[in-house]
Amino acid sequence: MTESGTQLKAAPVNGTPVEGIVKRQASVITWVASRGIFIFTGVLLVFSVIFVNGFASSVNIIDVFHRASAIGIVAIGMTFVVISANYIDLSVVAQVATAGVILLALSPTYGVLGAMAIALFFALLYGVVNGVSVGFLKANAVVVTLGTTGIGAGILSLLTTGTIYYGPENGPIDAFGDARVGPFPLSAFVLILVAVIASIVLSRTKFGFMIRSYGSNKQATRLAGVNSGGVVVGAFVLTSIAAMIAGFVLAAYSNTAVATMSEGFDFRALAAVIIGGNSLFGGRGSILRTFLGVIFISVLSNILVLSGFSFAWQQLVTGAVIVFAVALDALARKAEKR
Amino acid sequence: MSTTMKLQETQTGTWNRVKNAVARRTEGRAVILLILVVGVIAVQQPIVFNAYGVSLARVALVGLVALGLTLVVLQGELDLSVGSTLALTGVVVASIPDLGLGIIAGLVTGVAIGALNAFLIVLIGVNSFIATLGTLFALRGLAFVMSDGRPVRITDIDSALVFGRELLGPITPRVLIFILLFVMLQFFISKMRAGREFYAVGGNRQAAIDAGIPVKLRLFTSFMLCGFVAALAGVINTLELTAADPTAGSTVLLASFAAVIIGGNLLNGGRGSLVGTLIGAFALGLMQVGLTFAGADREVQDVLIGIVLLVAITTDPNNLRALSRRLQGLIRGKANQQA
Amino acid sequence: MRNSRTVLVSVFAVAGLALSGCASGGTDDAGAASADGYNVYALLPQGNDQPYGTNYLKAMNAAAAEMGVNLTITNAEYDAAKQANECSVAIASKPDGIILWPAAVDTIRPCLEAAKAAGIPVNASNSDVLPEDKDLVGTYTGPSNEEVGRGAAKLIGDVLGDAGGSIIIIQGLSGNSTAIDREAGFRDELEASYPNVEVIGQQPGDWAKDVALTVTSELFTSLGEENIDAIYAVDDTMAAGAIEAMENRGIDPTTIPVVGTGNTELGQPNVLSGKQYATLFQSPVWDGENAVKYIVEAIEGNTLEANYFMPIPEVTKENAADYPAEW
Amino acid sequence: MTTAPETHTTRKTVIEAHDIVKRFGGAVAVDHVSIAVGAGEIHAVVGENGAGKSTLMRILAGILTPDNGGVSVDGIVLEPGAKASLEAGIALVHQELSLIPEMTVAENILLGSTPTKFGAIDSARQRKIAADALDQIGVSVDLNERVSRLSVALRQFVEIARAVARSPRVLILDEPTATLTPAETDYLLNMLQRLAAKGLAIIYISHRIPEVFRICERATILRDGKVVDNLIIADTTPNAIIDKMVGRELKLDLQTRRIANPGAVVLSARGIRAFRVNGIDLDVRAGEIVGIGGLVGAGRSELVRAIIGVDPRTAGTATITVDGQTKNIVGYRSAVRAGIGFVPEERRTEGLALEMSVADNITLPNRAALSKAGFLQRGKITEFATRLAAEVGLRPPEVGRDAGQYSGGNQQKVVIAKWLGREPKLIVLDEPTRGVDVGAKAEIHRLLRGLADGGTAVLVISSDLPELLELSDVIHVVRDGRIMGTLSPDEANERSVMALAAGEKVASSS
Repeated sequence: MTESGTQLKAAPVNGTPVEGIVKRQASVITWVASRGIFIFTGVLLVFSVIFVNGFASSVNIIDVFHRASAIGIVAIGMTFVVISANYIDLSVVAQVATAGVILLALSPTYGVLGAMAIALFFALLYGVVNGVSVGFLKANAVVVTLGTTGIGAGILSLLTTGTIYYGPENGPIDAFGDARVGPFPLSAFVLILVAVIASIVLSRTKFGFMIRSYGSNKQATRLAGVNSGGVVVGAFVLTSIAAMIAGFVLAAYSNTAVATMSEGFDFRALAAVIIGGNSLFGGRGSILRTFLGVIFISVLSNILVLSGFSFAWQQLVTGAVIVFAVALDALARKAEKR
Repeated sequence: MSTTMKLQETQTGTWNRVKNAVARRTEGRAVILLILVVGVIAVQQPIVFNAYGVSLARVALVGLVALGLTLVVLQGELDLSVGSTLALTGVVVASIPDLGLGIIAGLVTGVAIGALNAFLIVLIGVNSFIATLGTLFALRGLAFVMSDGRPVRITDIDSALVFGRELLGPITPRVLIFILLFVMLQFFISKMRAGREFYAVGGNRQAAIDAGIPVKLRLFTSFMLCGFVAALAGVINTLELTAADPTAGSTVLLASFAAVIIGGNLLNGGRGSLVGTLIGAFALGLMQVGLTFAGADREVQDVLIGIVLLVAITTDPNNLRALSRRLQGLIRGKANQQA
Repeated sequence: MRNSRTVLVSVFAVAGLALSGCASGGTDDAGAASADGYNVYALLPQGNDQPYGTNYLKAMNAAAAEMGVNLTITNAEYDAAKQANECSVAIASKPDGIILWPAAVDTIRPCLEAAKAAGIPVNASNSDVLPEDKDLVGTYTGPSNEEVGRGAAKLIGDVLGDAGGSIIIIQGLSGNSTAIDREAGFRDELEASYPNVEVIGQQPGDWAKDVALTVTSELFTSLGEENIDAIYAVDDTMAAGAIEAMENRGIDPTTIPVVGTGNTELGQPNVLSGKQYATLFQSPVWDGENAVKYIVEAIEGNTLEANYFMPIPEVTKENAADYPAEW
Repeated sequence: MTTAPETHTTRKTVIEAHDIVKRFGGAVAVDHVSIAVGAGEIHAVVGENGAGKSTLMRILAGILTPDNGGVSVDGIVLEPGAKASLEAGIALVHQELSLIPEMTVAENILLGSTPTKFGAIDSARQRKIAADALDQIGVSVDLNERVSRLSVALRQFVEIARAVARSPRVLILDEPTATLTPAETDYLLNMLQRLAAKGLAIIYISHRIPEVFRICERATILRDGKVVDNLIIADTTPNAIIDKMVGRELKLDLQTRRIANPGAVVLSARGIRAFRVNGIDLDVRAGEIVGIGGLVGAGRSELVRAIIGVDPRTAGTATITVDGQTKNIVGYRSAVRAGIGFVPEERRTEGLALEMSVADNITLPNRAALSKAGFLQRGKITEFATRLAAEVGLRPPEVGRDAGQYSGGNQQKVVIAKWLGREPKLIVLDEPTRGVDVGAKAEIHRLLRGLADGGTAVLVISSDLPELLELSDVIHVVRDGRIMGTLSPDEANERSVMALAAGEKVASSS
């Protein structure tokens, strides 16, 4: 949380250059860093297709998408919180499970739509509680969402007592989970649909624009007459809704739901956002980057499994990739300053 | 006339001095929580106090890591990798046949990890939150790789068992180490120049640089100390359990983080204290022990800690003051509109 | 669906609870013991957060009520350090006996020694202690996880016959002791009795159906569908995942025998329909009941055998009807 | 007046700067300046904002390295770098506070040079040195108090103690009284005289002529980076100094003054009280440019921010009247909605999102107009932004570029363009041309006049006197959070404004 920057006074703007533009020389590293995720994803895909046998098969592509869809939807949602310069929403772990459990536990009584409506209610509750605490009470997002995780996950676990809920064979939910469109699972299309919508919201709508500018400079945004607190609430609500959808997808995929179904989703989703090259200082970033970040880690774990590496190695490699990605980004920012 | 000026802010009289002393502290909320917890326990589970040895042990586990974390937080940084560090060092200790050698290797590992984090953050310039997120994954993975995903038992169990025994009264070596470490760190942070300057680095980094304080060195120091302390916790755990579990420490990060927050340490750095962290750790630790005695579901503990955290962070005096001012402004405005 | 009603009711309680959450602070002295009857601590690594634990607890509480035992139950979430602390809490409150379900068997020695020093009888439940620690516990009740593994190996070895074949293992959560023990037993038995059965791949399914589903499918991809003759899933939930993975790939699950463990509500239908070749019936009810039964025996100082193993019947399509799923 | 027996002629010179030149980019900040100060002398350095005072002091303190010339103490030329200067006994009291909020007074006074014994802090010595320093400046404050709990004034004194604690030969103070009340100022001045009496050479930078006359022996007057004159206070008058600072005798460049025809009152503020604002009434009419003059720290920014609701008020009301309808300004957003535009002082931290494009920055306040059903209209935005960019004369007019890539002048144009898009009824500008090159400055002035002619009400804060005079149809001069005087164009000149701002009664009526 290096907010220390905010404590420094802005340097006095002595002797501003006379010419209109302050030239900024681009170095190789900045070039690579700015396009990093695109290059790396491309390279990884090519590599996998050539060297990992069975990777290109249609069945495997389905598996890759199964790996990508739920976590990807969460990551896309989390992008809004990250771009609003609030680091992370840890509570997605509790949110995904809540949505999944509600869907499978309550659809018999209330019908699928009824259950979804109830899930939506709780998604909004999460979003608003997190958003208000961070946006209006000016509390640190990490701590707030850490707290709501404890509360939410705890209560969920208390209520479900570890029951694994499962839908009827070939019920609507199961059907959705198994459904294919051409060679792809339906969840892949949900992921892409969410990505497209999120991308439109972030880059094309007034609201997305406010999130970006808030993340880029809170004070200037406020002084432009923006309800900055409201913007933060909005960012968290969007994240919560995405987490809810992810919960549905995950539950439908296996036609089961349990309180522990989304363990580790918080940091894994953030990892995708970061590997995508979105700035954790807010402002800069895009949904496409997050999407590619998700594809990257999904393909990575997929080929590690295909090549018989153990879970341990998968974690080790993921961590190494994150460190590499962020180090590159940081070096690039340095080079840019010079 | 100079003395009669309102420059004189320091009131005389013991009461005022006490008031000032209190007002200076940052541990308020931690103390309140501690009092609450102790109160409830006294009513519900007095046994906890007979078993204070147990409580101490519990506090020592989380508290140890929390102390290290505090040093980093004081400078406005964060270390998410403490849990993984704890696990990895445990595995290192257990996989080396010679216990003494293992312990040393473990501690060195911890310091090295701290140095790695600091390198990424200070020299490369990565945000500490992300950098340590990366090491969080990588180190945990490494622990699994080294242990092949299963607990590693210490070869020399009997000397390890000695470690768990009580020295005098409830004082086990762990508690002793915890107390010693606290005293040493407290001395470092409050009495040594380098330690005090942590506050400068966190409170106003530019001013610290201008005053010629070696900021980068201070940052390195804090991360390496944090890594060392986490490693120490890993060693102690392994010795007490006579085996290292690669999944160890999974619950430690968030718990110790909570202790730091409750302890009144400002995440932006510059404000807080080890004493606060200690009190915070005690409050949370006692709460958990009490609930365990009460046989409460572990979920209830999670919920309570969550609520405590949420309340603690949303009731930061500064935030509230700002908010109330905003509201007053609005109300007045409305009033005028009616007028 | 079982429980959906309770959950629905309680789900609406969530909001309320979240608000008035603090209230639950003072008032959760659930296990506070009354004077009469034995006071017993049950130190478990899971509880109402997992299906087996849920039913284990139900049976355990029922038995305790019947025998007038006051239980205090803890849940260490498979965190060895946490359990170690709960153990010292238990010893500090000087109960008549302790039921210990180790979070990680390698790590419980200190707890056992402390209990012995305090003169509190300890029984191991569900997961047995290491041989060298055996003398520190009164007895062990429950399934031998190695045994469970061996049973699964027998089932697979026999169904594959003399021809043998190549198989894959869908493991439990990495580092989880139950998972480790079952797999160990399974591999031992194969080595011992079925040399021509070869394990050609394994991946953790994290006890979760969706993870199992994905990794199974990926194992099929990397190893080749034709090369896999059987699957050992360390529990039925993951077995269900493996089966669905096959269905998704258009493989008839009846052609590749899948063996799971537990005879759970998720597993039994698959066994009945023949999609899952077999499972091993591990009864949380038996487990919970006998944990209480034998700690009482131990407290009363009756001589006990070293182990009281839970019968682990093999459940296949034929006899599945006789074993109603318990969890 | 110091009652020292010596005079500047007999004093032994302690610090001497010789032929100093410092350039920033193209602009020359300090132009062949030489200055010498003797032991026990309090030497004033006066000049308008931007005359080069602060730069010169940063050079003396070794923080900046001059492009030409050098600094010597006792005739020995100093190595470049702050360390050398510090060792030579030069201590600078910064304008902006550089204390650590959560450290104690004692610790702050010795920050960076904390005394240690066997590695541990020698708190006894620390407290002693700190106590001595505070003693020397005659301020008594609890050494264990956290600085964050001290008043602004006390922090200023701790800063001074920090400088004194290094037992300097030369003490440089840059606008030390900017944030002090008259009583505190009075106290500070006495203190400086005591220090000087002990043989310290003190360089005292201030706008406030009365202070200079009260304690200083000599004054070096800077204008546009050059030394205009070096006067002995005893032999001169306030007006003479002000004229020298201003340089132009009562000049009114009529060619730039426009004929204002003020309309109805747009903004009306009554009894505004807030931090550093002690009850101010203010009206701004349509088509009128109201200027607010005063010294740094007089409470000008605080005043306007309180009026339009950026910062909270403790008392008072403000209303905005747009075509007959009067609305209360409750919070800042209501002010913006009512048609107020605000160009803040801190351009880089409050005015612009530097890593967003010019178009984005312009869109921010105009998002509603530029979006349909919540969707931004790309084409419309580019067209809109380009139009405004042309209007304010952004060069080059590439609205796709990051705002951060533009120079200060262009950035400021963008900030103004943001608001022009809303066709504001009232536009408030805080230091509109600070750090802006001459060309852009002129253009911004032209813009504002154009706005006023178009019937917009304009409220300008500026420390740049010529600018204030050139733009304003009426000038309110603020000091200590109060309006000390209101000047109409024909009575306003640099001297009368400076006189009011500096609290020099004599000149106020002329």
